[in-house]
Amino acid sequence: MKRTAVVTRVINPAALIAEVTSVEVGAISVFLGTVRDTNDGRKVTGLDYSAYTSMAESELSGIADEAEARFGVHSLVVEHRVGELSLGEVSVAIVAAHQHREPAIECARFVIDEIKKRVPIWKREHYADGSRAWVDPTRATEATAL
Amino acid sequence: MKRTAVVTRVINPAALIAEVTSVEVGAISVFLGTVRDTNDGRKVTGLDYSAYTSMAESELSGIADEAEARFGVHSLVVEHRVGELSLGEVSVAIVAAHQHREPAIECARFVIDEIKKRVPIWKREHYADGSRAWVDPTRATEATAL
Amino acid sequence: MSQVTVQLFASYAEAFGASHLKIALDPGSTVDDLVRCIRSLPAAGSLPASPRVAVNRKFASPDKLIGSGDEIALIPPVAGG
Amino acid sequence: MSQVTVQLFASYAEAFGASHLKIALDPGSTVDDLVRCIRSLPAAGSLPASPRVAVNRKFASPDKLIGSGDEIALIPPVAGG
Repeated sequence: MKRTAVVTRVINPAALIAEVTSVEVGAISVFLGTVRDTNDGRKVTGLDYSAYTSMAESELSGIADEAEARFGVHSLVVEHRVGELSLGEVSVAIVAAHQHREPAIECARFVIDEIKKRVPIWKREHYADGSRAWVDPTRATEATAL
Repeated sequence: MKRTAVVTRVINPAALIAEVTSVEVGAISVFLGTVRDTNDGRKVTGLDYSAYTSMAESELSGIADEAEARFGVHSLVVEHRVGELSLGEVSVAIVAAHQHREPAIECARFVIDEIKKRVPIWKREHYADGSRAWVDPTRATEATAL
Repeated sequence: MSQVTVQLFASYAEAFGASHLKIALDPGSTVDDLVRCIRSLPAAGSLPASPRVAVNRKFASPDKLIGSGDEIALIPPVAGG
Repeated sequence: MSQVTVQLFASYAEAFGASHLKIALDPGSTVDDLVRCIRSLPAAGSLPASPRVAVNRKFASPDKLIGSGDEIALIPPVAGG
Protein backbone atom coordinates (compact mmCIF):
# COMPACT_ATOMS: atom_id res chain seq x y z
CA MET A 1 0.00 0.00 0.00
CA LYS A 2 1.31 3.40 -0.98
CA ARG A 3 -0.28 6.81 -0.58
CA THR A 4 1.18 10.27 -1.04
CA ALA A 5 -0.57 13.61 -0.76
CA VAL A 6 -0.14 17.35 -0.53
CA VAL A 7 -2.65 18.45 2.10
CA THR A 8 -3.94 21.76 3.44
CA ARG A 9 -5.16 20.40 6.78
CA VAL A 10 -3.43 19.30 9.98
CA ILE A 11 -1.37 16.09 9.61
CA ASN A 12 -2.37 13.36 12.07
CA PRO A 13 0.60 11.01 12.61
CA ALA A 14 -1.50 8.51 14.60
CA ALA A 15 -3.90 8.11 11.68
CA LEU A 16 -1.00 7.52 9.29
CA ILE A 17 0.52 4.94 11.64
CA ALA A 18 -2.84 3.18 11.83
CA GLU A 19 -2.95 3.20 8.03
CA VAL A 20 0.26 1.12 7.71
CA THR A 21 -0.28 -1.08 10.77
CA SER A 22 -0.69 -4.71 9.77
CA VAL A 23 0.09 -8.13 11.16
CA GLU A 24 2.44 -8.53 8.20
CA VAL A 25 4.90 -5.87 9.36
CA GLY A 26 7.28 -5.89 12.30
CA ALA A 27 8.75 -2.39 12.01
CA ILE A 28 7.27 1.04 11.41
CA SER A 29 9.58 4.00 10.88
CA VAL A 30 8.13 7.49 11.07
CA PHE A 31 9.71 10.81 10.20
CA LEU A 32 7.99 14.07 11.09
CA GLY A 33 9.17 17.52 10.09
CA THR A 34 7.94 20.18 12.51
CA VAL A 35 8.01 23.96 12.58
CA ARG A 36 10.84 25.37 14.68
CA ASP A 37 10.90 28.81 16.29
CA THR A 38 14.43 29.54 15.08
CA ASN A 39 16.28 29.26 11.78
CA ASP A 40 19.77 30.49 11.00
CA GLY A 41 19.78 32.15 14.40
CA ARG A 42 16.70 34.22 13.61
CA LYS A 43 13.47 33.97 15.62
CA VAL A 44 10.62 32.58 13.52
CA THR A 45 6.97 33.18 14.48
CA GLY A 46 5.29 31.05 11.81
CA LEU A 47 5.59 29.66 8.31
CA ASP A 48 3.71 29.26 5.12
CA TYR A 49 4.40 26.62 2.52
CA SER A 50 3.34 26.98 -1.08
CA ALA A 51 3.58 24.37 -3.80
CA TYR A 52 3.36 23.72 -7.51
CA THR A 53 0.78 21.25 -6.35
CA SER A 54 0.27 19.05 -9.42
CA MET A 55 4.02 18.57 -9.87
CA ALA A 56 4.61 18.16 -6.12
CA GLU A 57 2.03 15.35 -6.05
CA SER A 58 3.64 13.75 -9.06
CA GLU A 59 7.15 13.97 -7.54
CA LEU A 60 5.95 12.60 -4.19
CA SER A 61 4.32 9.70 -5.96
CA GLY A 62 7.49 9.06 -7.98
CA ILE A 63 9.62 9.11 -4.82
CA ALA A 64 7.27 6.59 -3.17
CA ASP A 65 7.51 4.31 -6.22
CA GLU A 66 11.30 4.47 -6.08
CA ALA A 67 11.31 3.86 -2.32
CA GLU A 68 9.06 0.84 -2.66
CA ALA A 69 11.25 -0.65 -5.40
CA ARG A 70 14.43 0.05 -3.45
CA PHE A 71 13.42 -1.03 0.06
CA GLY A 72 10.55 -3.45 -0.58
CA VAL A 73 8.40 -1.76 2.02
CA HIS A 74 5.04 -3.29 2.80
CA SER A 75 3.40 0.12 2.99
CA LEU A 76 4.35 3.76 2.79
CA VAL A 77 2.33 6.89 3.47
CA VAL A 78 3.63 10.42 2.86
CA GLU A 79 1.81 13.68 3.51
CA HIS A 80 3.20 17.19 3.04
CA ARG A 81 1.19 20.08 4.32
CA VAL A 82 0.99 23.47 2.60
CA GLY A 83 -0.53 26.79 3.67
CA GLU A 84 -0.01 28.59 6.98
CA LEU A 85 1.54 26.54 9.78
CA SER A 86 2.03 27.45 13.42
CA LEU A 87 5.12 26.73 15.47
CA GLY A 88 5.35 23.08 16.53
CA GLU A 89 2.98 21.84 13.82
CA VAL A 90 3.87 18.95 11.52
CA SER A 91 4.82 20.00 7.97
CA VAL A 92 5.64 16.56 6.60
CA ALA A 93 5.03 12.99 7.73
CA ILE A 94 6.58 9.84 6.30
CA VAL A 95 5.46 6.46 7.62
CA ALA A 96 7.14 3.32 6.28
CA ALA A 97 6.36 -0.26 7.30
CA HIS A 98 8.39 -3.38 6.60
CA GLN A 99 8.83 -6.85 8.06
CA HIS A 100 12.25 -5.77 9.33
CA ARG A 101 13.58 -2.59 10.83
CA GLU A 102 16.54 -1.66 8.65
CA PRO A 103 14.63 -1.19 5.36
CA ALA A 104 11.81 0.65 7.17
CA ILE A 105 14.28 3.16 8.67
CA GLU A 106 16.22 3.56 5.41
CA CYS A 107 13.02 4.07 3.44
CA ALA A 108 11.85 6.94 5.65
CA ARG A 109 15.27 8.55 5.41
CA PHE A 110 15.35 8.18 1.62
CA VAL A 111 11.93 9.78 1.24
CA ILE A 112 12.71 12.86 3.35
CA ASP A 113 16.08 13.29 1.60
CA GLU A 114 14.41 13.13 -1.83
CA ILE A 115 11.62 15.50 -0.79
CA LYS A 116 14.25 18.08 0.18
CA LYS A 117 15.89 17.70 -3.24
CA ARG A 118 13.09 17.64 -5.70
CA VAL A 119 9.55 18.27 -4.55
CA PRO A 120 8.46 21.77 -5.66
CA ILE A 121 7.35 23.11 -2.31
CA TRP A 122 8.56 26.40 -0.87
CA LYS A 123 8.71 27.69 2.66
CA ARG A 124 8.35 31.29 3.75
CA GLU A 125 9.34 32.25 7.25
CA HIS A 126 7.50 34.89 9.24
CA TYR A 127 9.52 37.00 11.65
CA ALA A 128 8.66 38.95 14.79
CA ASP A 129 8.96 42.29 12.97
CA GLY A 130 6.20 41.25 10.53
CA SER A 131 8.55 40.61 7.61
CA ARG A 132 8.56 37.36 5.63
CA ALA A 133 11.24 35.66 3.54
CA TRP A 134 11.41 32.63 1.27
CA VAL A 135 13.88 30.03 2.51
CA ASP A 136 16.60 29.16 0.00
CA PRO A 137 18.47 26.03 1.15
CA THR A 138 21.05 26.58 -1.60
CA ARG A 139 22.11 29.76 0.20
CA ALA A 140 21.28 29.30 3.87
CA THR A 141 24.18 28.32 6.09
CA GLU A 142 22.37 26.27 8.67
CA ALA A 143 19.65 24.90 6.45
CA THR A 144 22.16 23.18 4.16
CA ALA A 145 23.27 21.10 7.12
CA LEU A 146 19.70 19.92 7.66
CA MET B 1 13.97 15.58 28.21
CA LYS B 2 14.52 11.84 28.43
CA ARG B 3 12.17 9.13 29.61
CA THR B 4 12.45 5.36 29.36
CA ALA B 5 10.09 2.74 30.73
CA VAL B 6 9.12 -0.90 30.71
CA VAL B 7 5.31 -0.89 30.58
CA THR B 8 2.57 -3.50 30.86
CA ARG B 9 -0.10 -1.44 29.07
CA VAL B 10 -0.74 -0.54 25.43
CA ILE B 11 1.85 1.85 23.95
CA ASN B 12 0.34 5.01 22.49
CA PRO B 13 2.70 6.44 19.84
CA ALA B 14 0.66 9.65 19.49
CA ALA B 15 1.09 10.40 23.20
CA LEU B 16 4.85 9.82 22.94
CA ILE B 17 5.07 12.10 19.89
CA ALA B 18 3.16 14.78 21.80
CA GLU B 19 5.64 14.34 24.65
CA VAL B 20 8.64 15.34 22.50
CA THR B 21 6.87 17.95 20.36
CA SER B 22 8.32 21.39 20.95
CA VAL B 23 8.93 24.58 19.00
CA GLU B 24 12.64 23.92 19.53
CA VAL B 25 12.76 20.81 17.36
CA GLY B 26 12.43 20.47 13.60
CA ALA B 27 12.58 16.69 13.24
CA ILE B 28 10.96 13.79 15.09
CA SER B 29 12.01 10.25 14.28
CA VAL B 30 9.88 7.38 15.52
CA PHE B 31 10.57 3.67 15.48
CA LEU B 32 7.84 1.19 16.36
CA GLY B 33 8.29 -2.54 16.70
CA THR B 34 5.04 -4.41 16.06
CA VAL B 35 3.92 -8.02 16.40
CA ARG B 36 4.01 -9.94 13.13
CA ASP B 37 1.97 -13.04 12.32
CA THR B 38 4.98 -14.90 10.91
CA ASN B 39 8.53 -15.57 12.05
CA ASP B 40 11.09 -17.84 10.43
CA GLY B 41 8.33 -19.03 8.12
CA ARG B 42 6.12 -20.18 11.01
CA LYS B 43 2.67 -18.76 11.69
CA VAL B 44 2.53 -16.84 14.98
CA THR B 45 -0.77 -16.23 16.80
CA GLY B 46 0.50 -14.02 19.62
CA LEU B 47 3.47 -13.18 21.82
CA ASP B 48 4.44 -12.66 25.38
CA TYR B 49 7.43 -10.66 26.52
CA SER B 50 9.02 -11.11 29.90
CA ALA B 51 11.79 -9.03 31.42
CA TYR B 52 14.31 -8.79 34.20
CA THR B 53 12.51 -5.54 34.82
CA SER B 54 14.86 -3.70 37.14
CA MET B 55 17.86 -4.38 34.90
CA ALA B 56 15.86 -3.72 31.71
CA GLU B 57 14.89 -0.30 33.06
CA SER B 58 18.49 0.41 34.00
CA GLU B 59 19.78 -0.66 30.56
CA LEU B 60 17.12 1.39 28.75
CA SER B 61 18.06 4.40 30.80
CA GLY B 62 21.77 3.84 30.07
CA ILE B 63 21.07 3.55 26.34
CA ALA B 64 19.11 6.80 26.43
CA ASP B 65 21.99 8.56 28.22
CA GLU B 66 24.43 7.30 25.59
CA ALA B 67 22.10 8.32 22.77
CA GLU B 68 21.69 11.81 24.18
CA ALA B 69 25.44 12.25 24.52
CA ARG B 70 26.11 10.88 21.05
CA PHE B 71 23.38 12.62 19.04
CA GLY B 72 22.56 15.67 21.16
CA VAL B 73 18.86 15.01 20.87
CA HIS B 74 16.50 17.55 22.39
CA SER B 75 14.24 14.83 23.75
CA LEU B 76 13.95 11.06 23.68
CA VAL B 77 11.20 8.76 24.91
CA VAL B 78 11.45 4.97 24.88
CA GLU B 79 8.82 2.48 26.01
CA HIS B 80 9.06 -1.30 25.83
CA ARG B 81 5.95 -3.30 26.58
CA VAL B 82 5.98 -6.66 28.37
CA GLY B 83 3.25 -9.23 29.00
CA GLU B 84 0.86 -10.71 26.43
CA LEU B 85 0.65 -8.90 23.09
CA SER B 86 -1.74 -9.46 20.21
CA LEU B 87 -0.79 -9.45 16.55
CA GLY B 88 -0.27 -5.94 15.20
CA GLU B 89 0.30 -4.37 18.62
CA VAL B 90 3.30 -2.17 19.39
CA SER B 91 6.01 -3.86 21.47
CA VAL B 92 8.51 -1.02 21.51
CA ALA B 93 8.40 2.69 20.67
CA ILE B 94 11.33 5.06 20.33
CA VAL B 95 10.68 8.74 19.71
CA ALA B 96 13.65 11.08 19.20
CA ALA B 97 13.48 14.80 18.54
CA HIS B 98 16.25 17.10 17.34
CA GLN B 99 16.60 20.42 15.58
CA HIS B 100 17.75 18.54 12.47
CA ARG B 101 16.72 15.31 10.85
CA GLU B 102 19.92 13.30 10.59
CA PRO B 103 20.69 13.03 14.33
CA ALA B 104 17.01 12.33 15.09
CA ILE B 105 16.96 9.40 12.65
CA GLU B 106 20.34 8.06 13.77
CA CYS B 107 19.33 8.29 17.42
CA ALA B 108 16.21 6.17 16.92
CA ARG B 109 18.23 3.61 14.99
CA PHE B 110 20.94 3.49 17.68
CA VAL B 111 18.39 2.95 20.44
CA ILE B 112 16.60 0.04 18.73
CA ASP B 113 19.94 -1.57 17.80
CA GLU B 114 21.15 -1.33 21.41
CA ILE B 115 17.85 -2.63 22.79
CA LYS B 116 18.23 -5.73 20.62
CA LYS B 117 21.76 -6.26 21.97
CA ARG B 118 21.52 -5.67 25.67
CA VAL B 119 18.15 -5.08 27.27
CA PRO B 120 17.12 -8.21 29.21
CA ILE B 121 13.71 -8.76 27.64
CA TRP B 122 12.59 -12.06 26.17
CA LYS B 123 9.95 -12.91 23.63
CA ARG B 124 7.93 -16.10 23.52
CA GLU B 125 5.97 -16.88 20.38
CA HIS B 126 2.60 -18.59 20.45
CA TYR B 127 1.74 -20.93 17.59
CA ALA B 128 -1.53 -22.16 16.11
CA ASP B 129 -1.07 -25.63 17.64
CA GLY B 130 -1.01 -24.14 21.14
CA SER B 131 2.75 -24.53 21.62
CA ARG B 132 5.02 -21.68 22.68
CA ALA B 133 8.75 -21.10 22.21
CA TRP B 134 11.27 -18.55 23.40
CA VAL B 135 12.88 -16.67 20.54
CA ASP B 136 16.67 -16.95 20.44
CA PRO B 137 18.10 -14.39 18.00
CA THR B 138 21.55 -15.98 18.34
CA ARG B 139 20.15 -19.11 16.70
CA ALA B 140 17.27 -18.00 14.48
CA THR B 141 18.04 -17.69 10.78
CA GLU B 142 15.68 -14.90 9.87
CA ALA B 143 15.71 -13.07 13.18
CA THR B 144 19.46 -12.44 12.94
CA ALA B 145 18.77 -10.38 9.82
CA LEU B 146 16.35 -8.23 11.78
CA MET C 1 7.30 32.31 -33.37
CA SER C 2 5.00 30.95 -30.69
CA GLN C 3 4.10 32.07 -27.20
CA VAL C 4 4.49 29.95 -24.09
CA THR C 5 3.19 30.56 -20.60
CA VAL C 6 5.73 30.06 -17.81
CA GLN C 7 4.37 29.51 -14.31
CA LEU C 8 6.16 31.26 -11.44
CA PHE C 9 6.16 30.35 -7.76
CA ALA C 10 7.36 31.61 -4.40
CA SER C 11 10.42 33.89 -4.63
CA TYR C 12 10.30 33.96 -8.45
CA ALA C 13 6.65 35.03 -8.47
CA GLU C 14 7.61 37.73 -6.00
CA ALA C 15 10.60 38.86 -8.09
CA PHE C 16 8.46 39.25 -11.21
CA GLY C 17 5.37 40.40 -9.34
CA ALA C 18 3.36 37.87 -11.34
CA SER C 19 2.20 34.25 -11.22
CA HIS C 20 3.22 33.65 -14.83
CA LEU C 21 5.11 35.09 -17.80
CA LYS C 22 4.22 35.00 -21.50
CA ILE C 23 7.39 34.42 -23.54
CA ALA C 24 7.69 34.44 -27.34
CA LEU C 25 9.92 31.63 -28.58
CA ASP C 26 11.16 30.64 -32.04
CA PRO C 27 10.10 27.16 -33.17
CA GLY C 28 12.70 24.59 -32.08
CA SER C 29 13.60 26.51 -28.94
CA THR C 30 15.01 24.62 -25.97
CA VAL C 31 14.72 25.05 -22.22
CA ASP C 32 18.07 26.83 -22.35
CA ASP C 33 16.74 29.31 -24.94
CA LEU C 34 13.73 29.97 -22.74
CA VAL C 35 15.92 30.59 -19.69
CA ARG C 36 18.03 33.07 -21.67
CA CYS C 37 14.86 34.94 -22.70
CA ILE C 38 13.65 35.09 -19.12
CA ARG C 39 17.02 36.18 -17.77
CA SER C 40 17.00 39.13 -20.19
CA LEU C 41 13.88 40.53 -18.51
CA PRO C 42 14.36 43.53 -16.18
CA ALA C 43 13.06 41.71 -13.07
CA ALA C 44 15.33 38.68 -13.53
CA GLY C 45 18.25 40.04 -11.54
CA SER C 46 17.66 37.80 -8.53
CA LEU C 47 17.44 34.59 -10.56
CA PRO C 48 20.33 32.13 -10.35
CA ALA C 49 22.43 31.55 -13.49
CA SER C 50 20.63 28.30 -14.27
CA PRO C 51 17.20 28.18 -12.66
CA ARG C 52 15.51 24.78 -12.76
CA VAL C 53 12.73 24.43 -15.31
CA ALA C 54 9.90 21.91 -15.28
CA VAL C 55 8.23 20.84 -18.51
CA ASN C 56 4.99 18.93 -18.09
CA ARG C 57 5.62 18.61 -14.34
CA LYS C 58 9.07 17.05 -14.70
CA PHE C 59 12.47 18.69 -14.28
CA ALA C 60 13.85 19.30 -17.78
CA SER C 61 17.43 19.40 -19.04
CA PRO C 62 18.66 22.58 -20.81
CA ASP C 63 18.63 20.90 -24.25
CA LYS C 64 14.99 19.77 -24.02
CA LEU C 65 12.88 21.09 -26.92
CA ILE C 66 9.81 23.05 -25.96
CA GLY C 67 6.55 22.19 -27.70
CA SER C 68 3.61 24.52 -28.09
CA GLY C 69 1.26 22.67 -25.69
CA ASP C 70 3.83 22.12 -22.92
CA GLU C 71 3.14 23.08 -19.30
CA ILE C 72 6.19 25.08 -18.29
CA ALA C 73 7.27 26.30 -14.86
CA LEU C 74 10.32 27.97 -13.39
CA ILE C 75 11.22 26.19 -10.14
CA PRO C 76 12.90 28.18 -7.33
CA PRO C 77 15.19 26.26 -4.95
CA VAL C 78 12.84 23.84 -3.23
CA ALA C 79 12.43 24.03 0.55
CA GLY C 80 9.94 21.36 1.48
CA GLY C 81 10.20 19.00 4.40
CA MET D 1 31.93 -21.09 51.38
CA SER D 2 28.92 -18.87 50.83
CA GLN D 3 25.64 -19.26 49.04
CA VAL D 4 24.43 -16.98 46.26
CA THR D 5 21.00 -16.76 44.67
CA VAL D 6 20.99 -16.70 40.87
CA GLN D 7 17.87 -15.37 39.15
CA LEU D 8 16.65 -17.22 36.08
CA PHE D 9 14.44 -15.91 33.27
CA ALA D 10 12.62 -17.09 30.17
CA SER D 11 14.19 -20.18 28.54
CA TYR D 12 16.67 -20.64 31.42
CA ALA D 13 13.89 -20.60 34.01
CA GLU D 14 12.08 -23.17 31.87
CA ALA D 15 15.19 -25.35 31.52
CA PHE D 16 15.72 -25.45 35.29
CA GLY D 17 12.02 -25.44 36.14
CA ALA D 18 12.75 -22.67 38.66
CA SER D 19 12.94 -18.89 38.92
CA HIS D 20 16.25 -19.03 40.80
CA LEU D 21 19.09 -21.30 41.87
CA LYS D 22 21.02 -21.40 45.15
CA ILE D 23 24.70 -21.99 44.45
CA ALA D 24 27.46 -22.55 47.02
CA LEU D 25 30.65 -20.69 46.10
CA ASP D 26 34.11 -20.51 47.66
CA PRO D 27 35.17 -17.04 48.78
CA GLY D 28 36.97 -15.22 45.95
CA SER D 29 34.88 -16.94 43.27
CA THR D 30 34.39 -15.21 39.95
CA VAL D 31 31.55 -15.10 37.45
CA ASP D 32 33.39 -17.78 35.50
CA ASP D 33 33.49 -20.05 38.57
CA LEU D 34 29.77 -19.53 39.07
CA VAL D 35 29.04 -20.41 35.44
CA ARG D 36 31.08 -23.63 35.75
CA CYS D 37 29.08 -24.60 38.86
CA ILE D 38 25.79 -23.96 37.08
CA ARG D 39 26.86 -25.83 33.95
CA SER D 40 27.62 -28.90 36.06
CA LEU D 41 23.95 -29.12 37.11
CA PRO D 42 21.84 -31.85 35.42
CA ALA D 43 19.39 -29.37 33.83
CA ALA D 44 22.12 -27.19 32.31
CA GLY D 45 22.38 -29.10 29.03
CA SER D 46 20.59 -26.45 26.96
CA LEU D 47 22.74 -23.56 28.21
CA PRO D 48 25.29 -22.04 25.84
CA ALA D 49 28.99 -22.49 26.65
CA SER D 50 29.24 -18.96 28.04
CA PRO D 51 25.87 -17.67 29.17
CA ARG D 52 25.80 -13.96 30.00
CA VAL D 53 25.72 -13.11 33.68
CA ALA D 54 24.52 -9.89 35.27
CA VAL D 55 25.86 -8.77 38.62
CA ASN D 56 23.94 -5.96 40.28
CA ARG D 57 21.94 -5.39 37.08
CA LYS D 58 24.99 -4.98 34.84
CA PHE D 59 26.54 -7.46 32.45
CA ALA D 60 29.64 -8.86 34.14
CA SER D 61 32.90 -10.15 32.65
CA PRO D 62 34.00 -13.73 33.51
CA ASP D 63 36.76 -12.54 35.84
CA LYS D 64 34.49 -10.38 37.97
CA LEU D 65 34.62 -11.33 41.65
CA ILE D 66 31.30 -12.20 43.26
CA GLY D 67 30.51 -10.63 46.61
CA SER D 68 28.08 -12.04 49.14
CA GLY D 69 25.42 -9.34 48.77
CA ASP D 70 25.48 -9.22 44.97
CA GLU D 71 22.29 -9.51 42.90
CA ILE D 72 23.09 -12.17 40.33
CA ALA D 73 21.17 -13.23 37.24
CA LEU D 74 21.77 -15.54 34.31
CA ILE D 75 20.71 -13.75 31.14
CA PRO D 76 19.37 -15.79 28.19
CA PRO D 77 19.90 -14.37 24.67
CA VAL D 78 17.85 -11.17 24.73
CA ALA D 79 15.00 -10.80 22.27
CA GLY D 80 13.45 -7.41 22.94
CA GLY D 81 12.36 -4.93 20.33
